[in-house]
Amino acid sequence: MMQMHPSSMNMSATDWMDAAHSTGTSIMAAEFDGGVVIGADSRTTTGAYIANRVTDKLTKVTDNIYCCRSGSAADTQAIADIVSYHLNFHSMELGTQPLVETGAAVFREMCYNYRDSLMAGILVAGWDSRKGGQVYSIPIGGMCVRQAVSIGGSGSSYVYGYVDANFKEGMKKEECVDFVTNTLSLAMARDGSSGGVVRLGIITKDGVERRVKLGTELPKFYEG
Amino acid sequence: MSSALCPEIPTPGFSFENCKRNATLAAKGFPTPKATKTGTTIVGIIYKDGVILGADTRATEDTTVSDKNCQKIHYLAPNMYCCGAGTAADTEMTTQMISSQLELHRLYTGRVVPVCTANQMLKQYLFRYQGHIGAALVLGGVDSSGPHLFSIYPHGSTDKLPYTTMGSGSLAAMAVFESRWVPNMDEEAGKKLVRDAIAAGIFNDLGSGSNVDLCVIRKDKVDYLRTYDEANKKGIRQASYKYPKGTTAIFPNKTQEYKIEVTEETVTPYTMDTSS
Amino acid sequence: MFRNQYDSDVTVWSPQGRLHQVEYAMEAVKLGSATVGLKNKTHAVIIALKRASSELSAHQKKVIPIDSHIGITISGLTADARILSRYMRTECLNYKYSHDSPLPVSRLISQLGNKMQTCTQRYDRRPYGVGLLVAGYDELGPHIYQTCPSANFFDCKAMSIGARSQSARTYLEKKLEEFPNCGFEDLIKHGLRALRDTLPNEVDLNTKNVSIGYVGKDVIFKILNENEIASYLNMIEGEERRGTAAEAAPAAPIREDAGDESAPKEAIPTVAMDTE
Amino acid sequence: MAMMNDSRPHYPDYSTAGAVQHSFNPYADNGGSVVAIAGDDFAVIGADTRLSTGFAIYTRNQKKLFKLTDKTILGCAGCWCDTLTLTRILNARMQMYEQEHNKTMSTTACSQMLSTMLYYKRFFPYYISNVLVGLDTEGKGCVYSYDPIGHCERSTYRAGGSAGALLQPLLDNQVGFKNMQGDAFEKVTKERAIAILKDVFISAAERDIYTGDSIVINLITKDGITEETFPLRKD
Amino acid sequence: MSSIGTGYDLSASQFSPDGRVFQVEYAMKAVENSGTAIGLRGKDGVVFGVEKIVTSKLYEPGANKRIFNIDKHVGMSVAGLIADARQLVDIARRESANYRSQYGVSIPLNYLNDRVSMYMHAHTLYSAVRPFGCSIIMGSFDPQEGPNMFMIDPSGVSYGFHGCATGKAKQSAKTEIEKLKLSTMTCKELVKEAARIIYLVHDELKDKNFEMELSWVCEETKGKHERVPESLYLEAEKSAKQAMEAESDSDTEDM
Amino acid sequence: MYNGVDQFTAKPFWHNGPAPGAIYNFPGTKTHGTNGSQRSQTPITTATSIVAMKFNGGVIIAGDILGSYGSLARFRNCPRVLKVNDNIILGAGGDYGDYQYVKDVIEQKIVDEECLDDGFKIKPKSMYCWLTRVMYNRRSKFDPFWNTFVVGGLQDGVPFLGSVDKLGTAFEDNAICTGYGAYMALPILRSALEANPSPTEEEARALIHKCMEVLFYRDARSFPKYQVAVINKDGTDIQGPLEIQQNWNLAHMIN
Repeated sequence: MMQMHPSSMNMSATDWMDAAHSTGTSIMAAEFDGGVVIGADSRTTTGAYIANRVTDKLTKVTDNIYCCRSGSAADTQAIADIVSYHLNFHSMELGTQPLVETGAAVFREMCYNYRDSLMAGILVAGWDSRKGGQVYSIPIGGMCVRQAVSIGGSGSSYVYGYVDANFKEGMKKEECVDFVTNTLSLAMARDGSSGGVVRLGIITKDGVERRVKLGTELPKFYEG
Repeated sequence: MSSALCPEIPTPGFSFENCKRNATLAAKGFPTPKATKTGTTIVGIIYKDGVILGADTRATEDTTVSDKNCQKIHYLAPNMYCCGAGTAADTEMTTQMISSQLELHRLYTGRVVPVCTANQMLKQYLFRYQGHIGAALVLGGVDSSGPHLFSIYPHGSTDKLPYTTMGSGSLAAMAVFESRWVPNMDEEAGKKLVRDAIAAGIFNDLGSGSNVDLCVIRKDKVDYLRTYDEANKKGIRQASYKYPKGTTAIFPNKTQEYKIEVTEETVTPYTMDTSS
Repeated sequence: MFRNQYDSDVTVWSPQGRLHQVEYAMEAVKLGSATVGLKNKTHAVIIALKRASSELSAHQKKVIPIDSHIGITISGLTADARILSRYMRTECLNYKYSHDSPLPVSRLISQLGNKMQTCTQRYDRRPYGVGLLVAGYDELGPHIYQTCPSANFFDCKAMSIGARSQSARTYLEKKLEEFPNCGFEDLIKHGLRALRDTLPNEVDLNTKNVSIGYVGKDVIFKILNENEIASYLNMIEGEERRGTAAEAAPAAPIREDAGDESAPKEAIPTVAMDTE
Repeated sequence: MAMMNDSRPHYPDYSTAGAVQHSFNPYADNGGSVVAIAGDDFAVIGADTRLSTGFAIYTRNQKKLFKLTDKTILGCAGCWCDTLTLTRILNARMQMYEQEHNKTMSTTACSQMLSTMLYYKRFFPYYISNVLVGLDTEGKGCVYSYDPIGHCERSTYRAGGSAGALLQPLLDNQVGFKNMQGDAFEKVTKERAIAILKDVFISAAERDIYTGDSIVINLITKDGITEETFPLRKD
Repeated sequence: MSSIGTGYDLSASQFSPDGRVFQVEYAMKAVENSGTAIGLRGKDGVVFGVEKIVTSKLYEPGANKRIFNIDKHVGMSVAGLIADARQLVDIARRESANYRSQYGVSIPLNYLNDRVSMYMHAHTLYSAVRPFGCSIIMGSFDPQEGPNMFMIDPSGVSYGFHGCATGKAKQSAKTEIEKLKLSTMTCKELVKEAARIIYLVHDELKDKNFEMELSWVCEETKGKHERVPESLYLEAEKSAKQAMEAESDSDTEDM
Repeated sequence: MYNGVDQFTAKPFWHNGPAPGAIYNFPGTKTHGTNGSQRSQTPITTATSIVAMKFNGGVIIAGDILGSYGSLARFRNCPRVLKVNDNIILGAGGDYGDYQYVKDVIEQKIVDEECLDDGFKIKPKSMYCWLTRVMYNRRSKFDPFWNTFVVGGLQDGVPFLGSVDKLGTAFEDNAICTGYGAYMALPILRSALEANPSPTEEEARALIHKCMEVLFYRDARSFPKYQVAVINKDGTDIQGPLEIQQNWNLAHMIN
């Protein structure tokens, strides 16, 4: 946007002027008994400036597949658009909902083939009748692996321990929602690039239920 | 088939033929020419009946003001306008091109183009050039599904928001929105808020300046309020700068008289025969 | 004129617990011409008697400006005074440079005291043979400080040091109550009278042998010029000297004023011991 | 393996940015313009009051003229921290001179001292464009302008600072009467000088983003210094 | 002092044949020429009292104080050459500032006492310098550690004290102090006692004018060393004067 | 043997100057082989904006209590508004370690002054000037204190507000904000002061609170708890941590 003078660059507070628009992020997806819960914070930053404090990083791909985006906003939006187009086209060809596995494969294909020019870490989650709730993680580099629970984005490094300690397979829905909310709250509290509200999606055989937990409604943890 | 007399008709899209040469020159310390930037404050809000866009009118070249009253709110379609910040040429060309594509789209589909279509076209276009097209845009418009406001970044990411700001003065303007924006504002309050946001950019950001332009887009009517507010008046000149006659030195001159003879001739028009 | 074996060095205590070298340095002060300092509620004035070493020489400089709010007069070794005044000037400049405000007078004096003290405790130094009267003005009002070669200093209501200054001190003590509430003009007059009392009968104050410096509220330190001095001298001209004529005893030899109090004259002066 | 390590791109999103490396630049450009015009018996100097950095305004109300004596004024634009330091040292040096010589420094002496002080920092210069104005010992107005490392030049008019290049030609024309002939060569009066000064600042504020808010104008005559302020645009 | 004047008493770096360093003893004499200073350590703090003799009417009241703050929590009263004493004050302040910058907490008094005594002692070792002509009393109060007080002589020797006196009338002051039950008394009481002792030991025949200085560092001041409040000062002064009168009355009666 | 020093040949002709083919290590260029003290070349644990303004009869300074380690919100109890003395309050942004160091120096400066007990208390302008000198000196050594300080206080009863950055750039104004505050809070304060040049303390507090809220929404290194220092004729007061009231209803409007 701007032209900077070298002299004025020693103010670190001007980093928003030329930093890339990215979603330094905390994202998460977890399988439970009957579906998956996905969640993300809502902060988009350029440098330390919060360009959007209520972003929706949970992007719908098909009716039963969602993705959680982290990395460059432009790259992940473009990928999601392309994959979404691709899968919807595919489902029309098939005449049925595409499998979550298929969705993940298409994402992986994109991310792997263009891994040198894309900066995207994506969690693909959804429900299909064959395998139920599923979570696939596609980090930078373009690998793809199914996980029962997966976290991503810059905030995730702070909560791996919490996830390992608290995740149980086969949780009930609300239990899983609380688990995701807690994890994200912890990540957001520690990561400057994550914050705002927690956006949640619960995908089951009945479709998707979206929820928002406002900044003021988030669980409080120790803040010393 | 080109020759010096008849240059090749350029192929569509950008010409990249001098990229390598320019990179070499830059590496040798020959600076690339500076483009005119609109170090800018542009904003948009959604109000009760539609969208209000706002922009300042300063364009800068480095630290010099190159245009004191430029237009930063660009026409896209009858129901859509777009504010541009960044490299002036990029914002102008991008919006012009998208504008014509939107018009084609309208003619093709025969209905008012939805705002999200423009958003999608813009983001795909910008994404293709990976940020090299330095256009940061605030897109606003009203379609059958109501008012919509998008902010579009040079790399091609977009946000859909009820109020947004862009450009070097975006933080100052956002501070105004964050402290005063509420849902469902009426038009007067909305205009005042947008004006104040732009004014915050004008007065607190040196890249922004001069006047406030507004554009109010409603379902059926658009008001493009050029120079809605003259935030700064130019100072009044204190002295006279008339030069007395003879100040400018000239070479010795000689006057040559020509005698002109005037002859008058009347021409009578005759009618063309169109019968055949 | 060795008085005893304990006076050869500044590092030697006498069995009585005295430092003879320091006491001798105190004597040097009394060789200098007299100077008077006094203050009212708003101003501090210093007045000095200047000597000329010969008919051909100019009168010595007795009043030295230190900073806009401080000036000093000296009695004793002028060269030593120069070192001290340069130190004081530097301290004031440094403080002003780093704190953007004048150095409080008391702080300057105690720094000076500590500097002077080191010279009274080391084999390779000698005490500064000069006494200063410091006139200063700061937030706490006007100040008159006296400093001694012993590195001791006193915050005074009024003071006089130098040759035959006892007479001036007698005058000052007598009039002490009047000073705080008298006007600036009267203050100078009192000072001149006190100074005049130190003179032998045949000598009188004139514009050549008097220096007046003052500082006060909103007044930077200023040394009066001869015309201004003349007008003050005129005001006290013709008055009787030394309060009553009876006291005007014939001027004694130079040592007359050495004995400060009525103490009997001994081989050792009594003033110098300043352990209080 | 080593190759892989070397060519691995940096993923800011996944790295916990412990500390970002900032290069330290001891200078800042805080903008500002100074214009000075001298006449036979006066000197006038004006400086805008905007103190800025990058695209942000620190304050709209920063006086950049420094009175050195009753006959000499220094105007500074550029790196403000250097300006603050230089003028403080200058003031101390003036006081030392006054105490050592028992007189106030003349404008010419000031100009020479400033030059020396600037050159003293030849290899870590004060990044300031200085314009010194005053009355010389004959009471004639004079203007001294400096480059950051102490080159000094006496003239009768000068524009310095961020809009210096913009304004100097205007002064050449209006005060220096360059490339003109005929009756235009009237000596510039005090009133005309102040009017021109205001007008050039009005123009500068239009085109230079670092110049604006207001100007402080000091006029030096044998009777002393008068000060006036004049508003400029604030964007 | 049989060796006085035999030439063995001219340097601090010199012993006399009978094993004494006379220069140090002479420096102590300087202390004895000075106004009396006392320090009283009660159960909740330390009180300082100083008799400051005023030699001229021309001096401002309150000038040349002889009680100093060394740090927030340390006070010092001095007897002897005031110029020498100020140098020590400077040293002590530097010590406590250094301590804080290095260790982040206020300097413990015993440590400060060690450092200052060492400094004073160093001046008794060389012929190039002379011993300090002053004695100093330092006191502090710490909520955990309680009150603490030390006195250092020109020789650099220091002891902790419950009550101590130095200067002109140190003997009679000591006698008075010894009558007090210091460890059970509060600082409020001690302030009055200090005032009484200062007035008592003051010799009006020799020194006409004097000022009394009183300061304390105690629980009441929250461990801060400061001059006693005006009201308390006046009260103490009044009762001291009354005590003096009562005593002189009883003296006459006795006669 | 050959330690690079040859004592049998003459010193180079260009003695004390640059050796032929070599150049001086001018300030500003990377010096080789020195202790490599690059410590202050980057801030490590950082604090974000300070927001401050004058009001009718005083000054208010606010800053949140987060110490960020890069983007990690690492320390959530880092107070950085400070009472210097009864005349002065101070706020600091930037490197927290540097701030603590400078704070210690300032506090010792105040203790030194209290010890003098001479009736003078450093005033805000002097403090501000002193800080400017300190910061400039460090920047000239290429070892800056990576901070921006905001000094507030009453200068003889008149409100004073000034700021110094890591270069020693110093200025005064009616409203000063550092870091992101300069871009987001300052526009709010400037327009408020334009409408009402002399707000009351209550109005100022409300404005500052609003600014902290906006900054919390938009600065990724901010924190919803902050401290406020206020100085007025009654003295100085440090409050907090205060909680920011947040409004996230906007989140429901995105679809």
